Amino acid sequence: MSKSEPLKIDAVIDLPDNNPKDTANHPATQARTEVAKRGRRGTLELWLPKLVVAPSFLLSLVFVYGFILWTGYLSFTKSRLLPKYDWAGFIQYQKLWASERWWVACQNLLLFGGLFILICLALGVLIAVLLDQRIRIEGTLRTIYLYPMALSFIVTGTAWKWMLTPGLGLEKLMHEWGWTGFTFDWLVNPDMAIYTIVIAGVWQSTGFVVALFLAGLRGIDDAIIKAARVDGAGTWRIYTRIIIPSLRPVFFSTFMILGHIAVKSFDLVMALTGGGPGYSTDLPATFMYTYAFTRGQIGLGSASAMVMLGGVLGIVLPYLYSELRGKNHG
Amino acid sequence: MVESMPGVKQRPLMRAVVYVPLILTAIYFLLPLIVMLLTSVKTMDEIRAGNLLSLPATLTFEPWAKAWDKMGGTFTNSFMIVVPAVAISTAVGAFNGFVLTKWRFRGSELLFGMLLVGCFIPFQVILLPMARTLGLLGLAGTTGGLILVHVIYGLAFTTLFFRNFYVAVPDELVKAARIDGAGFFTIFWRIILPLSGPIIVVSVIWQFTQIWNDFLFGVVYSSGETQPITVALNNLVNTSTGVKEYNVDMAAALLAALPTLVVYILAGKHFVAGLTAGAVKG
Amino acid sequence: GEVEVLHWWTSGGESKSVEVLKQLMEEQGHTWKDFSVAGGGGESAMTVLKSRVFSGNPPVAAQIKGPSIQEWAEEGVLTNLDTVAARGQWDTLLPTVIKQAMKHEGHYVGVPVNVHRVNWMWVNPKVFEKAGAKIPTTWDEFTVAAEQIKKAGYIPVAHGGKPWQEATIFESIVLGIGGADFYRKAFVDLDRKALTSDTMNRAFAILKTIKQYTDKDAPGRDWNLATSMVINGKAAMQFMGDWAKAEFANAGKVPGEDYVCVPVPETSGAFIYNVDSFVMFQQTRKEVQAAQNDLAKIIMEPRFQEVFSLNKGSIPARLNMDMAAFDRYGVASMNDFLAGSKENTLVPSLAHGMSASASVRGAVCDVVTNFYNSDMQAGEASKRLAMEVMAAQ
Amino acid sequence: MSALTIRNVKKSFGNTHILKGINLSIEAGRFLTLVGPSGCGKSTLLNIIAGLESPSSGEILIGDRNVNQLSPKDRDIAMVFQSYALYPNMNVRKNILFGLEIRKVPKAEQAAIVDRIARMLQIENLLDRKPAQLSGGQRQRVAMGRALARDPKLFLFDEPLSNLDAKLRVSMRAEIKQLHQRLKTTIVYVTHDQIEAMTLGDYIAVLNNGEVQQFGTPDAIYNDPANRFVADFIGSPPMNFIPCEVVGSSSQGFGVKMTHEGGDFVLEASGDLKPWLGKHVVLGIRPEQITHVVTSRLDERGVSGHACPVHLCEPTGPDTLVTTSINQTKVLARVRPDTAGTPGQSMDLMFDMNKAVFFDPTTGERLRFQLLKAA
Amino acid sequence: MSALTIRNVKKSFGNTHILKGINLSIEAGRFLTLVGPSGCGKSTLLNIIAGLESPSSGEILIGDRNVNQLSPKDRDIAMVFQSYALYPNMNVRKNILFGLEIRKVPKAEQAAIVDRIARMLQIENLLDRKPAQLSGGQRQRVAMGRALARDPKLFLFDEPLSNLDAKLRVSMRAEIKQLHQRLKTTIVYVTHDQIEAMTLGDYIAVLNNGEVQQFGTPDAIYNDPANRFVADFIGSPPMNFIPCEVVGSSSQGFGVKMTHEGGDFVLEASGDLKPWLGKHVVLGIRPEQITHVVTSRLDERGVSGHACPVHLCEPTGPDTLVTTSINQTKVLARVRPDTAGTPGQSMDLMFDMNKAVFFDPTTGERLRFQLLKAA
Ligand SMILES: Nc1ncnc2c1ncn2[C@@H]1O[C@H](COP(=O)(O)OP(=O)(O)OP(=O)(O)O)[C@@H](O)[C@H]1O
Ligand SMILES: Nc1ncnc2c1ncn2[C@@H]1O[C@H](COP(=O)(O)OP(=O)(O)OP(=O)(O)O)[C@@H](O)[C@H]1O
Ligand SMILES: [Mg+2]
Ligand SMILES: [Mg+2]
Repeated sequence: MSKSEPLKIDAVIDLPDNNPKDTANHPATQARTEVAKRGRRGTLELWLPKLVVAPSFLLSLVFVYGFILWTGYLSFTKSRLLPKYDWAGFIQYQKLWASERWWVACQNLLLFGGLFILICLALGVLIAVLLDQRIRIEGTLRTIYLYPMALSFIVTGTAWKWMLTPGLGLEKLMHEWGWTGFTFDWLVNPDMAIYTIVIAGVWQSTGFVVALFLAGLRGIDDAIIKAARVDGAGTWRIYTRIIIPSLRPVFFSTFMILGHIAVKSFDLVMALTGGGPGYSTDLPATFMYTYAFTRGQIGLGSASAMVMLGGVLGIVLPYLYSELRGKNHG
Repeated sequence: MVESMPGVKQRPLMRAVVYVPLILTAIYFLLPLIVMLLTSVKTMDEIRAGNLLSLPATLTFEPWAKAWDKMGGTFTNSFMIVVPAVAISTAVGAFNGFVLTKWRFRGSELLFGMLLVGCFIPFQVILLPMARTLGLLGLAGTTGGLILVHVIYGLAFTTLFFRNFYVAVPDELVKAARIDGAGFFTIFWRIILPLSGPIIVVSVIWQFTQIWNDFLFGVVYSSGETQPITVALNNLVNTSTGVKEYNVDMAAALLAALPTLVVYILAGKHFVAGLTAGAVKG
Repeated sequence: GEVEVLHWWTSGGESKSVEVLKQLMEEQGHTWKDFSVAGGGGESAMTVLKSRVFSGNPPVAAQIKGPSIQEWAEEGVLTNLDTVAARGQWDTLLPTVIKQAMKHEGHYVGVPVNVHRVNWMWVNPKVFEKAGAKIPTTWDEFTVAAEQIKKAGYIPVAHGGKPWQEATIFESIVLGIGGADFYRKAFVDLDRKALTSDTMNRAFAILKTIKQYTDKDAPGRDWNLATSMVINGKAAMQFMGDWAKAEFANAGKVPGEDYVCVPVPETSGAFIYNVDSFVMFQQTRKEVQAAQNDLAKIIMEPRFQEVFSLNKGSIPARLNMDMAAFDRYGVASMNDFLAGSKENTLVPSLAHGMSASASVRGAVCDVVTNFYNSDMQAGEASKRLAMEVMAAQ
Repeated sequence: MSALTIRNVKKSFGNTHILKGINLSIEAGRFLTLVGPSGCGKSTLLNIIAGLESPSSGEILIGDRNVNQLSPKDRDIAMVFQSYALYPNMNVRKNILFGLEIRKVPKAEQAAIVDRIARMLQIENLLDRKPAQLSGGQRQRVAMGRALARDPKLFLFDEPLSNLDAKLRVSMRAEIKQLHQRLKTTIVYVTHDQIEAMTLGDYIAVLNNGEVQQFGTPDAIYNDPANRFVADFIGSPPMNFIPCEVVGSSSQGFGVKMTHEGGDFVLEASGDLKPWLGKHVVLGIRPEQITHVVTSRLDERGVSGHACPVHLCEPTGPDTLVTTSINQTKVLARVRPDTAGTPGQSMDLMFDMNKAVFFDPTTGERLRFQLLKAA
Repeated sequence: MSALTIRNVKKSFGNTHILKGINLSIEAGRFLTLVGPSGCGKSTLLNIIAGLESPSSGEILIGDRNVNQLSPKDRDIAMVFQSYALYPNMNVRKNILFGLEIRKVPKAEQAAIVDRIARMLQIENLLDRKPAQLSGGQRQRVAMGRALARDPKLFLFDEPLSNLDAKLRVSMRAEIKQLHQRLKTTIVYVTHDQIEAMTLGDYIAVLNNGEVQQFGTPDAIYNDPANRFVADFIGSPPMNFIPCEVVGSSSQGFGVKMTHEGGDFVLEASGDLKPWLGKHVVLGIRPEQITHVVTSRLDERGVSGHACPVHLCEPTGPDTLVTTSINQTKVLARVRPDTAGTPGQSMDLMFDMNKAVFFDPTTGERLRFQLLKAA
């Protein structure tokens, strides 16, 4: 399971800065010109990798970090329809946290994000484990689980809205099938509407989780399972005690991916409920959009975006840290 | 992975425990597609009369024709955006991954971390600044502008994929090639790229879906004639006046999803295989 | 020149109207570049517009209305249309309220397309007949009638549960029980006293009453589906602007016979207007500037105004039109409009963004829909209304 | 009573027959090593014994009980895997205790066991580490500890030392040997290293091509190989195989004729080679049986000295390997470093025919002859 | 002229000093092996020579030219990697030719080279296979072929045999040796297997802790180790280290006192141990220098026989290792299998002190003494 940390060759690349003296001291003068010539060619080679990543670096610097700063600045202005650049202090943040709707959006994010991640994970792991039992129709099933990922949220929203609309979709179906007492009005019930977003979100994203975990399961060393069986563990215990726990890195990655989907969820809400009934299904992403773009309160929208970003980074940075700190898991 | 154990008979009960939940969940996943398909070939009268799953009495392809009529034109737009954007972001991601794993330099890890943050920023944050920048670049409302946007915000993911994949490729290959006299690009082209099949599949599928399905950038940064298909779909589905033609909506939704569906059905296997090959190492 | 026009009229009669405009423009030798973004009553379109303007690449013209025109003009990005207006004598052709809305600091920056009346109530007389009820003109009568209808097994009020629809009903109620002056004080001047007044409380209470007579599946429903409930005879009435007429017409219903259209109870003399309009964004290219002027001119021409209003169920924005082509409700609307303009009972629609900025409109919608969808008390609602409206300014 | 009996076990994967009828049996407390080239089916056989795979046919008896139908956990075995197979999510302590926990051994007893094992394997300070934080040798010991924590009827070791470097390997080998001597459990031990096989096993089974080539004590395997494969596989540097003609020798016995650049000589055989007189056989003689001349031994029977051309000298440290060529075959001799000759010249080598063996040149089967009485 | 000179090369990763000043130099055409325990910096040094890593300080000269600033491809070297590093996407032919292609060798010449290499390494029939379809030994040969296809100034081999099983290893070792003798190129060869180091190298450099412990011929390294580390590291089974007291011996010389259960005896030293008389030293004597008694050798100087208790006998095949205990230290003797005693009893062992060495008990440094004239 453990892979050896690949050797770093950074030293090679840093060579010119490290050892400028060496050439100077070198006694073989007759070879010097040639060395110098090759040295220049060598230098290009040393710079090439950096040149190759430079565009990405610059793009990210400008288009991610620059824009974050830009938005951050806007959140301290009174910008409305279009950006204005007069410093206004924390007024937008005060407004934000005083806004009932923002609190609802945050609560919704917790509820939706929590459930969405939890159900996706649970269902994804369950399906992956079952799929891993040498199923004959695995290929077909896998495609079925995976295809919703191929659909855009606009499509997902349209389809689910149509199905969940009381009196039209599922409810009608059940009534016609003879279960006349069946009611399913979550979509229109302000207290329950957020759960319909969970349903559609789960439907869309679980396939990806299945794929990730299937990949993880396939990557587990056979011998470990054999060892557990010799140790006397049954299938259930092998999964609960050995396999699932050793998929920790996969859990971790999945959690991150789902988490960011949850935070970024915008299209889905727009397509399915449009934030309603009322603003009962508002999420920070839709909140930000609504204020910054439809209500012409760019300052407030920017403030909400910054808070949102802070939240996301709060989750993501530890992940990045561990990702870059070397492979202490697995 | 858990093979049948000798001595433990494959009891039908056990098999049922495996198959029943699988089939049930499969139905849950399949239902919307079936509903959409069925609805898209029914007439509005039938839709009003029947239920979600009632079979169409008369098959009609008129909704499809209508949907095609309204959106067909934007198909090309989407392809014009998606193909170069996927190609460029995948290529750049591959180069980045290559450098970040095989040509590390001081600060390369930090750079990677920096790029990775790009995966996680909510896109609303950059909507307006991007608009301004595109305007300054003279790319506002053009296909080129959209391609640029998708490349920039796709880079983080493609770099992540390739980097995680290349970490598992032995460094010795690169060393051997350097001794053999190969330079940076030769090594990439001749040694690394031929190994990257699985992860290219992952990256292409991911990017293709993301970009094809994108609505936000599409709607904000396109102009009338460069609109991608999702915007057209939205215009069709989301209008507030006129009679709701669910069959046309569904046909349009399916139409818009067709390329991605095809990609998934054809390459789904390689997607999982590619992930196994290293894309998800925590 | 080439004109790119941003609008959100993508379906039904609207898109037909756009076709007409396109045709007219092309007759003038211009190329029409359609740029439509549907969804959310123009919300998506506004986002796009904002980013386009901000990117320095604004469309030639865009569908914008109400105070937003002033806001955009404030940013200094709109084209001055005074020359066209002078040549077309807009000053004489346009009613005062509309004129005011189209001008910024005395200069024309917008072109009105049509006028919608928001405070209509659409009625299926057959349902009333069957229930033995009388079409209400006051809210007390409404309650009586609704009870009867409910007993008869029909849905009294067809409702689409979206914030803007709830706000639409609410503003009609406010106009009815508070009168035009109160309405203006509350929704135009955003006066705190008015917003927290008893009248406002009563309006909220009536809104809650109406909710009792809607079906439980209403939330999230599109307005046109609600309309079709009235058309089909499932429901007895719907509160909706005159654009609903297109639905009845599409369904082949005969006005006065299959459906009846009356003002919302207690608002008979008053008129909540919703004016669709275009603004032009400053352009550098000469030929495009010429095209802008042509576009403005064409929009104001009777030919377009008529076709457009016929398609949309509205009335032309311009005065002195031949109303022969319009049905009885169109004519009635026109008359009410003219009368209202004299009696000063014309008020701008808040729900449709005519009376206040988008943020205020949003805040009001938030409170109203939140009240409608929860068991909040009316007093609490008006207090919150005032608070949110203040915060949104 | 035999602790483990393998009766005619066959195993095929599809059409590939991996095991073609294995019969083995060992008594309780004995140490059996399975050796054979890579891919010959050693691990497969071990897995079958453990119940991790089921045989295509044949039966496995542990004690007197047929365990074919028993699942691994009911067979009362412990196994060390080639790749260690430590549970990556558990620390060392948990790894060792997992099997006990499952078998519901009382907590107090568990603690005592883990203490004992940790002391025995000197991993006390590693107990809280995760496998990823251990070096190869440490992992190997933990894997061992996991097996030793239990007190099973049978231990199975699958090449437990193959991943270690030479130095560590030697010391681990000694530890395993001591362990077995102390615990007296039955052990089946797979390796492809013949030194391990020789030093550790009470018995060795040499596998090739899915068949047991020979089953016997290390001494028998080394000195009395059943066929050319076994003779070749066991021993490093490997046995010399010299094709040669059988002739009557001087002392009424028989001999084999050796030819090299310098001339001919005859090596006297201790067996009655009459049936093969005049025919060709293959002489198998190990490098250490061709050595520098020790004068005092030259009178021993079957021992003789002959000058041979030296082609190559390879000093390995303790010994020097001298390559010569006889009957057009490369022949390796192992001599004391200070006695080694110079390449290109010739040196006297002493051939000890007492342990030499003969093979059929076509089948590779061992030729067995009656010992001739001493002259 | 020296083909490769390493001058005071140091290398640190952050605060870890991996190489602490390496100085080595070999002439053209010679074979240098680098040995040392795992992690001592062998691969790092090789990588520095190849230009794949740069030294923190110091210089590398190939021929007379300082190559510090040269990139690997300009250094005219070929390298075989520990892990082979075959290009998985290319078949064997392409793998071999890649370096030539890049260097724009004409097509016709390429074909000739690949033919020659394939014949030399006997991989003609594998040329169209991909690496994944090759066995370990075949891969190893391809990796070798890739290096041999070119005609570089310097070959670098990084443990090329470590992944092979014992059998294959022996035969590949011989092949490499022959190759070198034929090609006469300069080779630097890393290994942690001392047998490889001994048999292949013209010179051996023993590395530990980032320093060269000893640099010399195999014979010098084996028989004349510079310190206890070298003595211990080279040789398997390893040298015995017996702490003992220096006493005056019978024959006017000096001896060291040995004590075991059966009594005491003195081993005569060939050196002038006077400075240490009465003090303690560590005697280093290799297992093969403690062996069964060969009567004829007992009269040799420094050779004596003593009865020792047998604790353990380990037959390894060619030899049997007998464990005894002297001065409370475990001592290993290597005897001919048929002479080995029985555990629990005692046997006569012959000690050959001629190659014995002595170490300072505290520093582990070798103690060097003047040879005493023969009595
Ligand atoms: N599931 C399987 N399907 C097909 N062939 C298999 C399977 N498992 C093993 N084999 C084959 O069976 C043969 C024996 O494998 P096994 O693992 O028992 O070898 P081994 O003797 O342990 O080798 P090594 O010394 O390399 O570990 C091999 O050739 C292998 O390729
Ligand atoms: N990039 C690096 N950063 C930090 N330490 C490193 C790096 N590369 C190697 N090392 C350390 O340097 C030491 C020497 O490594 P090297 O690979 O040279 O050992 P080696 O002698 O080749 O060992 P082996 O016989 O196991 O191959 C090791 O302890 C290793 O952990
Ligand atoms: Mg095996
Ligand atoms: Mg190394």
